[in-house]
Amino acid sequence: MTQPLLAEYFPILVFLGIAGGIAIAMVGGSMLLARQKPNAEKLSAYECGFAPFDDTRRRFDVRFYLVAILFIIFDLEVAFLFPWAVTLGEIGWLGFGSMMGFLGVLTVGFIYEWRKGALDWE
Amino acid sequence: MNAAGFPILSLVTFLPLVGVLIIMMVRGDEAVVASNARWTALWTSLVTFLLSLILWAQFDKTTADYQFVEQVSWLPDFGIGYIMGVDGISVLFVLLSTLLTPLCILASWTSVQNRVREYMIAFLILETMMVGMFCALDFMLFYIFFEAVLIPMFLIIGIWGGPRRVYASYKFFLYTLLGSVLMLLAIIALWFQAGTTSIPELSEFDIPFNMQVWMFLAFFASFAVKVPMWPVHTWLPDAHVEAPTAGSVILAGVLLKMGAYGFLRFSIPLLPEASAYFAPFIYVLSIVAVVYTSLVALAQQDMKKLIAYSSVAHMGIVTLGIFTFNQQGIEGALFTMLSHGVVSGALFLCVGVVYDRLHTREIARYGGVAKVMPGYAMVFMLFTMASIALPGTAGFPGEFLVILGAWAVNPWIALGAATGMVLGACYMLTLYRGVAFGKITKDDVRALLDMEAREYAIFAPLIVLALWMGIYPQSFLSFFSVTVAQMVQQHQAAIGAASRLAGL
Amino acid sequence: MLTIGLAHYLTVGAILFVLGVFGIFMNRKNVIVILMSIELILLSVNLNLVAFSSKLDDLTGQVFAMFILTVAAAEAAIGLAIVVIYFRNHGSIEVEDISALKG
Amino acid sequence: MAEFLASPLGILALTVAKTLALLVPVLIFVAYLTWAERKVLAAMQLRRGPNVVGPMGLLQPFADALKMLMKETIIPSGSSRLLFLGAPMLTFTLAMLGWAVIPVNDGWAIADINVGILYLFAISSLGVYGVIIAGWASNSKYAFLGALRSAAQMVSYEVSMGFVIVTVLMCVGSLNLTEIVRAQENLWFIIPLFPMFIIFFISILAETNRAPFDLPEGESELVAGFFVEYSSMSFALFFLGEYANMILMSSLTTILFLGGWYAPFAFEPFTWIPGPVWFILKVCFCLFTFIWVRATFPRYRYDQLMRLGWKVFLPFSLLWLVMTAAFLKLTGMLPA
Amino acid sequence: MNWTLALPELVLSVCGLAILVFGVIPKKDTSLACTMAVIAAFVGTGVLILSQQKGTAFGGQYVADDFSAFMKLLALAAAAFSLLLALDWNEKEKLNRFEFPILVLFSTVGMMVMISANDLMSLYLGLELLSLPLYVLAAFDRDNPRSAEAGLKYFILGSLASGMMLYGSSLVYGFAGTTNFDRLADALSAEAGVTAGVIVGIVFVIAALAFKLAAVPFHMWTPDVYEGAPTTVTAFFASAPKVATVALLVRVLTDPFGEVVSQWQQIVVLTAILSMLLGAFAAIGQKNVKRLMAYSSIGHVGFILMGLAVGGEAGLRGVVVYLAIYIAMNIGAFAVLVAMRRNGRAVEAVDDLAGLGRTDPAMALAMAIFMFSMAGIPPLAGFFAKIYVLLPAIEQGFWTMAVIGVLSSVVSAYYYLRIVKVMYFDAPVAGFDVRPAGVSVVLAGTGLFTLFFFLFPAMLLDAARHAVAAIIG
Repeated sequence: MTQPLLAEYFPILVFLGIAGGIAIAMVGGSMLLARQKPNAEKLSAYECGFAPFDDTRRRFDVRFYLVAILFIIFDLEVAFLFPWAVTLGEIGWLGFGSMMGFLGVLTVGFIYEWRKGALDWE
Repeated sequence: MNAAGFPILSLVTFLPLVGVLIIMMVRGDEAVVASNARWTALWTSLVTFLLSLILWAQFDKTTADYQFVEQVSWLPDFGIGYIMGVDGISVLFVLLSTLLTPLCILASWTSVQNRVREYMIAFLILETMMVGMFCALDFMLFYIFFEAVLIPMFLIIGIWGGPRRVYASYKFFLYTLLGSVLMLLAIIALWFQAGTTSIPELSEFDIPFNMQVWMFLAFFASFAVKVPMWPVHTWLPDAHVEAPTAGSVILAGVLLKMGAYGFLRFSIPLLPEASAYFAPFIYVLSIVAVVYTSLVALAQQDMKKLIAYSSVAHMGIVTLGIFTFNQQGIEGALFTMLSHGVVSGALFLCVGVVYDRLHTREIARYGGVAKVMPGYAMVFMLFTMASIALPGTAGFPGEFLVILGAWAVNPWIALGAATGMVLGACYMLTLYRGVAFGKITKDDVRALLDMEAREYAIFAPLIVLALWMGIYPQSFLSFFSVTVAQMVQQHQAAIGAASRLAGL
Repeated sequence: MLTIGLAHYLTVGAILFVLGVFGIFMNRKNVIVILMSIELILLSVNLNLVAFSSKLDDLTGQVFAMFILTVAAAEAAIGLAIVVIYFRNHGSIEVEDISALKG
Repeated sequence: MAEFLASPLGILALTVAKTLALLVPVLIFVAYLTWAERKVLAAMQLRRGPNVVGPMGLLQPFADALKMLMKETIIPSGSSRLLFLGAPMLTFTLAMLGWAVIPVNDGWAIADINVGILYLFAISSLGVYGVIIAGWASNSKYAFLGALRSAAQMVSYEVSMGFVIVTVLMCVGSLNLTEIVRAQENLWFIIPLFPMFIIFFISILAETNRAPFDLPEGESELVAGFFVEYSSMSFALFFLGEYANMILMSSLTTILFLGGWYAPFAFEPFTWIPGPVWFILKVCFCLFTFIWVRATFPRYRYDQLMRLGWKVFLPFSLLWLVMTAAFLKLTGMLPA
Repeated sequence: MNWTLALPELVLSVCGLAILVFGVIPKKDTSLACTMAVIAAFVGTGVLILSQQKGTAFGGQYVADDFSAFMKLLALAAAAFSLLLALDWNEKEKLNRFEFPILVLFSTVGMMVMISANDLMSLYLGLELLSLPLYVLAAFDRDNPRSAEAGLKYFILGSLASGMMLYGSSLVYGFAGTTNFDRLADALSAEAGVTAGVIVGIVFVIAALAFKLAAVPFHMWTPDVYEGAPTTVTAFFASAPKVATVALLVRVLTDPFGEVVSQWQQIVVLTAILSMLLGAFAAIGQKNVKRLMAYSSIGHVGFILMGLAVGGEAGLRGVVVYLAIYIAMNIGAFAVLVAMRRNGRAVEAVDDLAGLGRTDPAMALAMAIFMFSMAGIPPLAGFFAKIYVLLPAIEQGFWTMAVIGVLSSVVSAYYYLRIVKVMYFDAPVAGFDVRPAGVSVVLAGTGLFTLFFFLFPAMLLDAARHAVAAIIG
């Protein structure tokens, strides 16, 4: 039902295929061409001379989550801004005001995060 | 406005709540609060009683109409109004309630020692609900009072009762609630049929027969539990045994009458055909109640339990009388209700007197009380005789009338009722002999003191009443004979109309 | 050439939705999987909405999808935060461990 | 012939040809970027740089590639094989994929889609996945930490990047990349939006994990970060991906701020030089700046980096966006 | 664009933002000031609502009528009372972070949006704005594993519910062609408009709302969340959101889906019956008061749904009246729960109430009133609530449902009585800590309302009639 629209994206599909093909060919080629001689020491994870002593993925800093959460919020804001920015000329002052309201809300959230120290790493 | 010139029924109904407010406002240490609560409750209930005597004086016995009517719009959307009024059926119950309440408060004067304030509050609220129920001329209003009685009674049994009070109070509450919610549904259904819940208007309204049947069953569920009729009577012995003396008195004296009153006020006038239809069923249940519970009573060791079962038997006579649908039967039932209110209340008080002294209700623990407490023995005997329905006492005219009425319906039924009376004599006399006569074997019994002035004061009005009702029943019968006559006539008219319809 | 029509989109949407629901109820391992299942459900809805929107030639569906995206982000943020709190208290995010409250 | 080209197969063949015509030069460009970087750095540090393989070391990139190809592919024992191998491929593929929409000259874009900038933005966001997957799949602490840092850093700067792009879009009124360039025919956006240009440039430094924001791979603490466990061609793919991304981002900068294929002055002799050459020159300038920055600035501390992203760039770009919008709205200069 | 109709929501939101900024800027504890400010904002919004004009706004997304005004006022009152309760408790439990009132505020804004929703889209937005703060609130006691678990459970099941609702909405949109309630009603009134897709969509939407309302069979989360969440949060949970959800359900079922009554009526009837039964039986064995209240709330929801299933002017009026009375009783009961602290620690077992009749007669009296009222004993308000629901049910001939309803209320009387029994019949244990002022205020307000409702029922009834008229007419 949306063939013309999809046609525009056809080159991208081709692009994806070719780029992916190149990537696979490169890795695959290397694995075929080069001598593969694995051993246990070689295959162990990098540590400064220690044997690894904990599950790597067990715990990590909660601040990374925080960044992720902040990102989700602000990135969405950007997603809303895109169409708004493009059509700003047509949507009048109401459209402008609405987005300003939206940004205002986000700013309040931003102030909150700032004061709460969510933006401080240390 | 009405005969008294002021809203007397509302005043009588809600005056006890003023006492509640006063009691609630008292501050101070426990003893002060307790004594204050007692006195306030006593005075409030006495004033209420005196006020209610106006009803006695001003009641017009020549008409079957509702008197002292008050009407206030309450829920106009739903056609529910606040309508109060009394007729011959209810006026004496109002008086009975207002009379018993001060007596109960007096009876609890010393026996209730903890949480006196709450106790008195509960009793006064209970009085409001009882009086309100008898005065209500709106079905919804009636239901509200009818149900609300549960709350104070639940607390009275549960807080100040005996060892198994929790069980007894739950049983009492849930049994009654279960019955009455079904009635609630019927009320609502009725309401839709008639568009009103005003009793005078409802009684003008014809209900289709098959709907009458369902409604009758729903009403029956509620009233039969309350009466209580066999086999849903089992809450009663528990409640009586565990309740404090005054609680038992109110329970036996007034609350049991609520069910029978309901039959009289609603089942028969509103659902005449269904009532007639179910009458044989009621006869059977009543006879079974009379005979069976009498036999059970014979086997009781516990004084209160015995009297409780005797109440069931007496109420069986009442329901029997109500469903004879004739003048004698209904008058007899009404009279029995009144006399039972006085007599069984008095009997429970009698038990309370010795219980306060020895803290046991086992018949075997007593014996020979007559020797040390002659005054008590006299009083007790009077009420025992009344309970047996000895001519000249309160019990006689009612039961006699019921048997007369029953005879008119079916002699076998009258015979059943009479059997009950004989059995009643057996167990009551057993009780009396066990307590009053015989050799004194126990030291604590020997040391018993006779009744004090307060106790005589409690019994005095009851004695007067018991004798008055026995010797000159007409002064009571006259209150309701016109109303009953009209009721009987209307019932027959309705039945006739129905059978004519059926004949067509 | 195969024409992809409304029915196809709806089928994919329904499959995703069912997968999401099953992911929530069948999953016994990890709470994060549940969060992902929720996202899957929302995704299926978006797919439906956009497909319908195109079919009906009506923008409402797409606007709706935008709102869902936004809310889904907020929901994911809150969900993650709650999972973190839970993890700090219990030291595990295994689904089977969520049973302190029972009755 | 024309008939064949109109058939589906013909379209496919044509597209493949176009794609290869773009990708191959890009890959060569990438290869020489590594050479150029070493040369420039050497020059700045008064060294010589690669000069052994071929004249001026011009064949060095190919020697490197050959070496990589012949190395053993090590897959750590604790890793998830599929993800481990998939991550570099993903990174590389994404870095290539962006090129599909870049207009080197008016109408030269392979896929001139009407939401080109959104597409680019999306592709660059997806880059995080390669990094995260690599770090997770390696099952090594260094890799994992590096990946987390990298991801956090990339997403942090993406927000302000987004605001900058939005600001540009407001001046254009379209999401199409060609349109964006066309809007700069008379005035490059670098002039009115200079602060945004700076923010954008710094953000793409962070986005590509380049110095001074190369903490994720900070050798001194994380021994190359998320790709510590990689070797051979899978390592090379990351490497290629990173440089390809640099070029892509430079192109984006060129498109957004430097007027794309337009000559700096619209009169002769500047207009003699064809558009694509201008475009490549501008990209080269950007790349040179990339390397220049690397040679000049010390590495940031992680908290400083986050602070800069969230507390400086984000509010500033947001403010600038609002001001621009208000200004355009008030003066009625918005493209209708 | 008459956006001024939404002024109450806008003002409240702006107040929320302002309070948030105000709360976070100073270094010192601002929770008390924030709570007070939020309560003030609620009051102000209430006044605004009273003076609000009626109409639709935002392209038909938003509707302001008497119904929405009534429900909003109810929700605001419930929220304000919950906050009053929270003041002291949160401080003692170290939960006195200023975010608490603000989360409550935003949740309330969500409710208001929901109540005024006239489109599936605004419905969804309101629902989420309501739910998201609630998820956070459930996990508010973040160092308490039970609270975190409650939050997690609530979040997962809540999200699932909104997912279901969305899926249903998407189907309704696709097959009916619109998301606007008015146009949906038009579309569904045509014979051809009622396709299988729409029906499936409607079922999904109703199921999701039942989820939010904790009606059987979507009630599983309720006891756990009620128990796990901090008591003050549970008090809020149990009251205000119910108002909004019920309001929404009423609007959705009468307005757009009113044309297809036959399709959903049986579902609602069944849900109502199951809820009443479960609420009655499952609560019997509960030892924890909060859990007990959770089951009790399920039972009450069953009654509310009964009114909804019956529909029509009388049925909906029953819903509105029941809701209002239930909210009052419930908040009152939770006020007691909030006051259940012994030696500085919150306790929540039924047995901890033992002897309250001795140690704190006033509170025990209030609690007894609430319990009797919830059991439906006249003349307390709960009785009237039940009457107004049973009335239309019987009028419309829903006998089974009505009979099951009254029987379940007898069963539930059993456990309500248990609380009364524990308070009055059992020997006192050590008394509770001094009752906080906020609790006393709430107790007095709700207790007097419950006790004396029968004196002037007409006020509530008239308001309910106006409200329902707006949605029916």
